[in-house]
Amino acid sequence: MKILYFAWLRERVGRGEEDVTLPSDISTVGQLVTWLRGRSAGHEAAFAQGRLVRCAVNQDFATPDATVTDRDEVAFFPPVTGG
Amino acid sequence: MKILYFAWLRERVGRGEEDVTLPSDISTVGQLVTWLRGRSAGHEAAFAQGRLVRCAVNQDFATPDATVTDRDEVAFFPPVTGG
Amino acid sequence: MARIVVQTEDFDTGAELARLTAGRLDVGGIGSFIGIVRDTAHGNPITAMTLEHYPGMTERAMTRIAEAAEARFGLLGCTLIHRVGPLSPGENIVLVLAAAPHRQAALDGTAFLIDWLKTRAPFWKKERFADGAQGWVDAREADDAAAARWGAL
Amino acid sequence: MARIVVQTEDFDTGAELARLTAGRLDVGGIGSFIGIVRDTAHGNPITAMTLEHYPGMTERAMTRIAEAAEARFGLLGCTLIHRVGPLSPGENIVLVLAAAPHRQAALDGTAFLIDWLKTRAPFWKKERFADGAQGWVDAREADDAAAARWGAL
Repeated sequence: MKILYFAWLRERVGRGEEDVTLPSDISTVGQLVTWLRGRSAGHEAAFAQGRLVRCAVNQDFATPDATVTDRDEVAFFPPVTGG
Repeated sequence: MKILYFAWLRERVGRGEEDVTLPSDISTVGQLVTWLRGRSAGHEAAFAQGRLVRCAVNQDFATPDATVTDRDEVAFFPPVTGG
Repeated sequence: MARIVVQTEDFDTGAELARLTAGRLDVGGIGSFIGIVRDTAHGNPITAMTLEHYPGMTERAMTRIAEAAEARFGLLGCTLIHRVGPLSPGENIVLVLAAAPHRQAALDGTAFLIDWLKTRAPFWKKERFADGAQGWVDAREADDAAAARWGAL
Repeated sequence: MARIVVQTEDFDTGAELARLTAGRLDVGGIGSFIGIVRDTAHGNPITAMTLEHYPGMTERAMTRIAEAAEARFGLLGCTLIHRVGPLSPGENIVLVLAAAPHRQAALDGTAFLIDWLKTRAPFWKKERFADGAQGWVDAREADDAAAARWGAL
């Protein structure tokens, strides 16, 4: 699975992109976040303010209950501030 | 007094501007209109649709009860359609 | 400091934008409206339009509208350019620009300016149709209603 | 037929207006919004801004917003250009153009486009302050409220 991070999530994780192999017991965005938080102190810091983390699955906004598979592109980022 | 006409009022009166000497018993826009209507068939045609005639005294919108004097510039025109 | 212009020639929107923001860094948003001559009116083909106005009162009314918009929405500047004389379909009629620190004031200022311009500035349009007929454009009640939602000018 | 562009270089509003109306005579009004980098944020001087985005999703989100606006307001066309990368105060950030037969649709379409662009398109702004500090711009609840008044996208 391809994971992308943007803005301050990217800075806290320390990278903009990583490829992970999804454990078989993970099937939702919420479960994925819990699992990612354990990967490093940076990941933990990135996801600590859960209220400010947004997710997209295959480039569409997704909620914590959205399903994910190993073939998905999943991105995490703060609320958008363009325009 | 300088009287100006615009758009179809101008076309019906047959001129865009005229100088008139105000009779002493005329002191409001409404009285002026009644008096102007008697000046020609064109004037009568111009003011016949009273609901569609707007007035400005010295370049500010004015209502029929507004006072006028011989020194004023008074304009009559249809509802505006710019923009 | 509103820029108010009545002219027969076309305007250059890019140049007007540059002029509005020249030398200042406090503008966060510019709202704009451009009115253009369409080639039909109520389904009838139009070949030309002529705009008549009341010189003197026009600039006076436009200045009053601009000052009201600047005060009400805290605009940093605005531009109102209205063309007069003969125009063809596809040609620009009017340009409204409203500069503000933030977007909502810029957008609201733009709507306010064009709504009042359409109902309080002494311009009149005459259309020439493809069959040779000519007619003065009727004022639309919808325009009065649009302006009225801003209260009195 | 929306024109959607994400680019580092500046845009030419005059050229974009010409492009939007090229070859057509059914446009009666164009609404526009231009967003510009201000030199302060919450009273603190800013020396630079950097815009990051999510390539792919950005264009996808912008296309969806544009299609929603065209359908809802009967737009004849619209243009969304958003810059990314480093920007200085006074530089353009975003251009929204909405063309319609009449003014209200053009103005409403413009507001709809910028409101949703600000809340649904994956761009993030980082500001550098005069004292050297840097920080990501916080999303504003007012922006969510502005978009929400249009209902769901």
